[in-house]
Amino acid sequence: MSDRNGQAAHPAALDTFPRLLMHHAAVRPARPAMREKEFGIWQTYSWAEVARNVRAIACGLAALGFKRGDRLAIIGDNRPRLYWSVTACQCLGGIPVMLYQDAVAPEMAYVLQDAEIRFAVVEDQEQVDKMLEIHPEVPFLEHVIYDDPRGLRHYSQPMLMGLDELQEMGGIHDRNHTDFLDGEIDKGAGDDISVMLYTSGTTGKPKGVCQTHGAFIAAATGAMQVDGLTDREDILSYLPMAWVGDHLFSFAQAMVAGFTINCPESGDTVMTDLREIGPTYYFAPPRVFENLLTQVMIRMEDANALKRKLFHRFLDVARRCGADILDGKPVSAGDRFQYWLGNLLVYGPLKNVLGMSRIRVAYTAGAAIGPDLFRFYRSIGVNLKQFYGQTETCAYVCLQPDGAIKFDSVGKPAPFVEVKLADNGEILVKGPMLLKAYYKRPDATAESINAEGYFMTGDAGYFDADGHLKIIDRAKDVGKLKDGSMFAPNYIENKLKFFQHIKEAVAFGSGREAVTAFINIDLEAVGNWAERRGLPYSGYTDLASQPAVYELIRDCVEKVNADLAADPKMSGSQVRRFLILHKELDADDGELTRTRKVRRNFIAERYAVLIDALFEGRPTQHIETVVKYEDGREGRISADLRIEDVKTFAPQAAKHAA
Amino acid sequence: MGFFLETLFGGLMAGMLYSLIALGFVLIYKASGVFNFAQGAMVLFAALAMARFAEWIPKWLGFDNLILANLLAFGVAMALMVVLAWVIERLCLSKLVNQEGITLLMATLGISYFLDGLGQTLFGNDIYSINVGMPKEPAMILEGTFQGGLLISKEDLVAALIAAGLVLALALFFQKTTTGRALRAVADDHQAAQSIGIPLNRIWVIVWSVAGFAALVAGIIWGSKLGVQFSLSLVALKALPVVILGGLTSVPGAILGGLIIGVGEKLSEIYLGSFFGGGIEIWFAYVLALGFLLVRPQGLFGEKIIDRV
Amino acid sequence: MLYRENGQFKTSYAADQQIFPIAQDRLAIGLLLLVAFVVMPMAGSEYLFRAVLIPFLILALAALGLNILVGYCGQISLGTGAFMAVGAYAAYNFMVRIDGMPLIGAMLLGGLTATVVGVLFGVPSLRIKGLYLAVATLAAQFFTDWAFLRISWFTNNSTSGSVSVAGLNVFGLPIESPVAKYLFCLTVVCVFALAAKNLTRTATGRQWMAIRDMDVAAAVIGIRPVYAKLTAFAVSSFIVGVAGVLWAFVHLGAWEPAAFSIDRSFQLLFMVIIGGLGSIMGAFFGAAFIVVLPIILDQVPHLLGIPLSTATTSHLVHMIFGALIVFFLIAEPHGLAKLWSIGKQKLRLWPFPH
Amino acid sequence: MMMNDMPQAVQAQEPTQVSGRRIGDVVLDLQNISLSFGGVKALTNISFDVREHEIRSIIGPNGAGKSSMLNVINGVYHPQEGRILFRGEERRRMEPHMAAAQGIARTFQNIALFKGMSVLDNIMTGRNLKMKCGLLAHALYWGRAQKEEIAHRVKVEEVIDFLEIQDIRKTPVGALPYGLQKRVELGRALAAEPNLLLLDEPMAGMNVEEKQDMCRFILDVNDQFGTTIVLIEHDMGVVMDISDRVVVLDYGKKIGDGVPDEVRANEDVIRAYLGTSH
Repeated sequence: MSDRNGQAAHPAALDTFPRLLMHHAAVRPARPAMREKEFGIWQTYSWAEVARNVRAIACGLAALGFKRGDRLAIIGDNRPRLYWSVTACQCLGGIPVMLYQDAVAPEMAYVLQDAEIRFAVVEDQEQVDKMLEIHPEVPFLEHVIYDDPRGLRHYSQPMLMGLDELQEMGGIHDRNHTDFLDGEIDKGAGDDISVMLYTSGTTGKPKGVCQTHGAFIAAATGAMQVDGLTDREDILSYLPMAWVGDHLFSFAQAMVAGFTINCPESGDTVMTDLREIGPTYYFAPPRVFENLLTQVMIRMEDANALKRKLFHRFLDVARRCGADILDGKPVSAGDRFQYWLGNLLVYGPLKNVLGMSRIRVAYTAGAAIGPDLFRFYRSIGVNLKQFYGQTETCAYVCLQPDGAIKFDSVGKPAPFVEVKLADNGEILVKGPMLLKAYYKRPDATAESINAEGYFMTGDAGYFDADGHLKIIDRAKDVGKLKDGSMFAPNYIENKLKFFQHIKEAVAFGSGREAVTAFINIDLEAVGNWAERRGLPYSGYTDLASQPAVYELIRDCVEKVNADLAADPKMSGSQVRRFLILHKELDADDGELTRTRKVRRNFIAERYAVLIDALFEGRPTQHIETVVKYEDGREGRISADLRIEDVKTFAPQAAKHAA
Repeated sequence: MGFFLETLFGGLMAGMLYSLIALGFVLIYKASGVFNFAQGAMVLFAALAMARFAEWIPKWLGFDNLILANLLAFGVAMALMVVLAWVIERLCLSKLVNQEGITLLMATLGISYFLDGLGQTLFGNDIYSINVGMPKEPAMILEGTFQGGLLISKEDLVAALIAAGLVLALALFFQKTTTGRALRAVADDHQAAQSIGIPLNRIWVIVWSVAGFAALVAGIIWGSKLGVQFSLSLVALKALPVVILGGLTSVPGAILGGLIIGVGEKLSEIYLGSFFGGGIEIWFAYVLALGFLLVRPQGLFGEKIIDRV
Repeated sequence: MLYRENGQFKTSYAADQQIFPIAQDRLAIGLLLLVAFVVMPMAGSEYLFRAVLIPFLILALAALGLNILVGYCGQISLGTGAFMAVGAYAAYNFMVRIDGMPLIGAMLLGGLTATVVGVLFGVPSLRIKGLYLAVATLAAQFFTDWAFLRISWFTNNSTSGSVSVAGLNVFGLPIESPVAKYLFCLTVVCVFALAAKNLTRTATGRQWMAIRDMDVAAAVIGIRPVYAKLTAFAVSSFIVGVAGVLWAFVHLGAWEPAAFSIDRSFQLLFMVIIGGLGSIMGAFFGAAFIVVLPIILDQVPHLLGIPLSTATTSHLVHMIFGALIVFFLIAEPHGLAKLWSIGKQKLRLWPFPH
Repeated sequence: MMMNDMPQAVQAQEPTQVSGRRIGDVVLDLQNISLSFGGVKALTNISFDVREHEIRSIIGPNGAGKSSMLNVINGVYHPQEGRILFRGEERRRMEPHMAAAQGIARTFQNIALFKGMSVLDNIMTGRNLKMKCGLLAHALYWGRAQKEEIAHRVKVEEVIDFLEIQDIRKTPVGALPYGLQKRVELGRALAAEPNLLLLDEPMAGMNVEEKQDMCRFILDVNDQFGTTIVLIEHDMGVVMDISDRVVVLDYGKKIGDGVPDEVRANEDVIRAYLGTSH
């Protein structure tokens, strides 16, 4: 074994994942490559064991007739053997295709057809059942290999096979053809496609993004350099394997850096497992951080008064100086002492309970993260950072460097990545991590990569004075006001929505003199606020029309304006006037998409009178709207909406005013 | 023969007193499932109260009449026992409903300790006497039947008669009165009794008061004989084997058990004691009860225990 | 609050099943042992050893033994003093009747004798339960009280059962000075506490607890009630017997049967209840509480200038113990140990309340 | 009992509902069992048998003597009359722990878990009969004893995994909701690796989802480990679905016995059930 590994360990040859694996197996054979909480303890697999298992799976697949270039579907939770199957498939020059495990059978059928899957490795009975259900539509599916045999004893379909059996078969194959697998690994090249990740795409059917070994290795290497990752990191793998984020963090980076990935016991135990492992490197989408913070606040509600006081007292200290201390900025000795005390009494224990004590670097990406949320984690000493990227760029374009965190930017271009802005503000990127192609979609490939080899992200953004990239909106939504200043509705709306009292916002202004906005208040938050003040209200419409609520919202909008004024590119698009809608925007009425995104054009048509009133400067406007109730009946809501002006700030003076 | 009969009588008379204390155990156990280890402490507490109030009341009120003093002291002591019953029910029993027997037993151990401490703090810890006019001189009976007759302590005889009367009264109270029937209903099934409107808490206070009454009488008898002192609370330990022998839930068992133990103890001391070096009285009753337990775990008259699954 | 458990994951069952799975706990215990074995011998006063630490250690050991029976196996005993007496007098006999019998040997033989007697009195537990068993153990108490007073062979013909030992040594080291006595007791207690913990966390302990919690279900899954109960009696009496030897030999030096009276039995039962039924640590808490409280009640009024007579203090102690027993049985049947573990749990979850 | 005399060929025709499972010979034969408590007859002259690998249900209205029947089988109660043959041998005066040693495990109608212990420890008690170390070894917890503890922990973890209760393994059982406690109790019985499993109303008081889970576990146990199961259950749908044969008791007497369809058509059974409020 070591001889074979010795071959693969040649430094120059570390350009594919199988070679990286063999390299680790030779260099750090006893270090843990993977842990999985199973049967009550963290079962540990060393790099040598992983290599051995991957060999067996690869040889087993080969024995079943898996050929170079074949696609292997992999479906299931984050289980070690599914990760091994990824590498095993790569060893044979195949292309692993991960599917979202909670997708229903018909959704899976599309991907299996598109990728012409012959082989699938799935987790358990649930997935096997789905495969059997869609088999008639996917006639070329020949083998379904399952990890967990539970409940599958009486399945007699010849296409089914257990991973145990496959590994056994592979072991025999490996013994009989000792050079076979090394030969296959040798045939691999950095430019080969290492994985296919399907993007949902806002329109049309999902597309398979083909990424090469080189692309993911480059992305992983760059991230490692930025954060100084070593082989001692621990990461918890709990996000879907089919997501580019998991593939980068739990697969590519672990393979490149040689650190340990940890698989939780089950979906129910993620929080406990997180506490036990205490990862040093952590990645989660913003909603995870948001849910955690909500839970923290809810659980603290039940604490006794003294504890609550202590908690909030020290959170104030953290808010004041925590982030600066983390960034290594100068902080007064008094504050440092208070922070130290807070760390002892609040932040330290809190991080311990959340499983974040050992985190050196945590990342979030995938959606905009509110500055308060972001600041909270940083202030208690969790080095949370944002990055920016897409499936097509291996989730890797910009990273926030340590010590230079700006809450509203996604950081600087990562190593090896070249970022430039098109005339319309669209972000264009180039680098080794770009996709090779969309699978079987040369048209789409051509559309997304321009003549100079830049990938067109579809996002609009700009660099600030320090060279940090700010994402403002989808490029197609960005417009201009009459005076030519930039108008990015999403950017403004997101800023508004970060206030807890504002649930939805729709900004208008393209081609107009100024920006105006519709606001939906958050019934729960504002309702609470009203109750605390003893304001009676009878429902959403009533609450939304209260002068005090207008005051509250105007305050929020003014803060957003102040913020915008501080930004030279955005100072022109401050919100001049707003109104609070008399009803909540609703997907049933076609105002939102099912994923709760604003359908801008539909709203503009439906509420044309209101928009006119906003721009014409009328103080009130009557509106009558047809709404659909949950039981399908229709009804009408009418109201006289007040329209209010908002203070705007002069571009440069804004800093003083705010 | 005469000596044997003397011993037998002595045993029977002591046994009657054991029965009285055992009855306290049985009453409480039947009504609340509590094996009241504090019965001995209650005897001590009651006797202390009686002795001290009989001493204090004449001083406070400035009269000098033994009978009146004793009557008043008895009344005050009894009132104290009722208050005690109420407090115990309130602070302890009502919070331990449906607990296991062992837990309740340990709780009464705690109560016992508390009462010992409280009694001695309130009333002092010397030896006090109770003088209720018990005859002190011995009497000779059946002089015609036996040569020399039988020498019997009059005090014991009176005490035994009082005890017997009381035991009988309590047994009747339990069997015949409405309250007694309610008590028995409670003993059979707490929840069922509660559901037909028997107020559990009040029943418990009554039972503990009655047990307090029994303790007071026992305390007076024993106290007038031996003086009121701490060792009085150990008397209850002697009554324990009685209950075991007779069966925890049986009034006749308590009476018969008391007599058996009383007689057995005396006879064994006289006829077996010398083989063992004397003083076997202290453990003989226990060994007797224990031996009995192994043969018939539920005691003489106790109900058979069936394990339901 | 002090716990930082992230990263303390277990990769083997051996690590998962250790007594203190949390690193901070291991550290705390290590420090405690360091203080007990190193700092105390250097810093403690003679009074502290004689009046506080040595009685505390020995009573804790006895309470530990009793807790195995009562707390773990659910069998009540009111005769703990008796088994201590058996241990003490048996060891005494082994010492005086066998030349050159070493202290440790006598101690273990004393414990074994107590085991035999304990099992003998435990036999009724197979037929009878709860209250009835309490009476059986009381019988043991009264019987031994009598036996050591009246049967002169047990006391080597000394009058009124009072005997004494002198010139104790272990492997040639004299156990004479308070520090030496303290260290000897400490070592014995540590060894037994560890052994008891081991017993309670393995199959033996699970059998005991199963019998305690639901004896029919225990029998149905194949636990022999006879074996489980008698082993509990045996282990409990052995430890109690050894504690008796220590109490007599090391603490008292010269003693009579009254040292192991029924009051001692009750005192130990109180320790177990207050300290915590079914907890090794509870025995230590209970012993500490019951040893220290009278001392405090003795000292504090003096310091405050309120003179209390010895008798009053002792009555006060009685009342407080009695009230506390009832309080704990009502409010927290698992005693101080449970309060401790609740506190620990709170610290682990800090700042959250649950 | 009559089945004993039947030729092999007839036995092979026994209905097997789950493919791949072979119902074998009679393992437990109860003949003319009568049981009474102080004059009250709980069971009167009951005979039936249980075959290897089958799921045998006992049904009947409340107070029909179903639980008493289980208690007779595993030695908690001793019938006054009748013979019990287990694997062909007659048992006399069997204590529960001896029944356990012969491979009979059970759960109880009212949960009989060890309240003061964690889920893990509760299930570990199920391994008791297979643990050989003595007191001294346990006290030392060194070498053999530790190895044994760990070896059995491995087995118990398999049970925990099988029953999908990983997230509660260190929770004290008293703190668990009812449905989970039932599951833990099944786990304790399974840990003993029984060849005859007696389940006393395993689904009582459960919601539909919990019932489905429990059903699945019972079938899986029977299927994967070949465990013979005697089941008392009130939910007729479940009984008729998963049983191979059903015996019906009423007032301590047997009124029906056979495969579910036979029992369903039995006049006496219908009468018994219509007569009571089911």
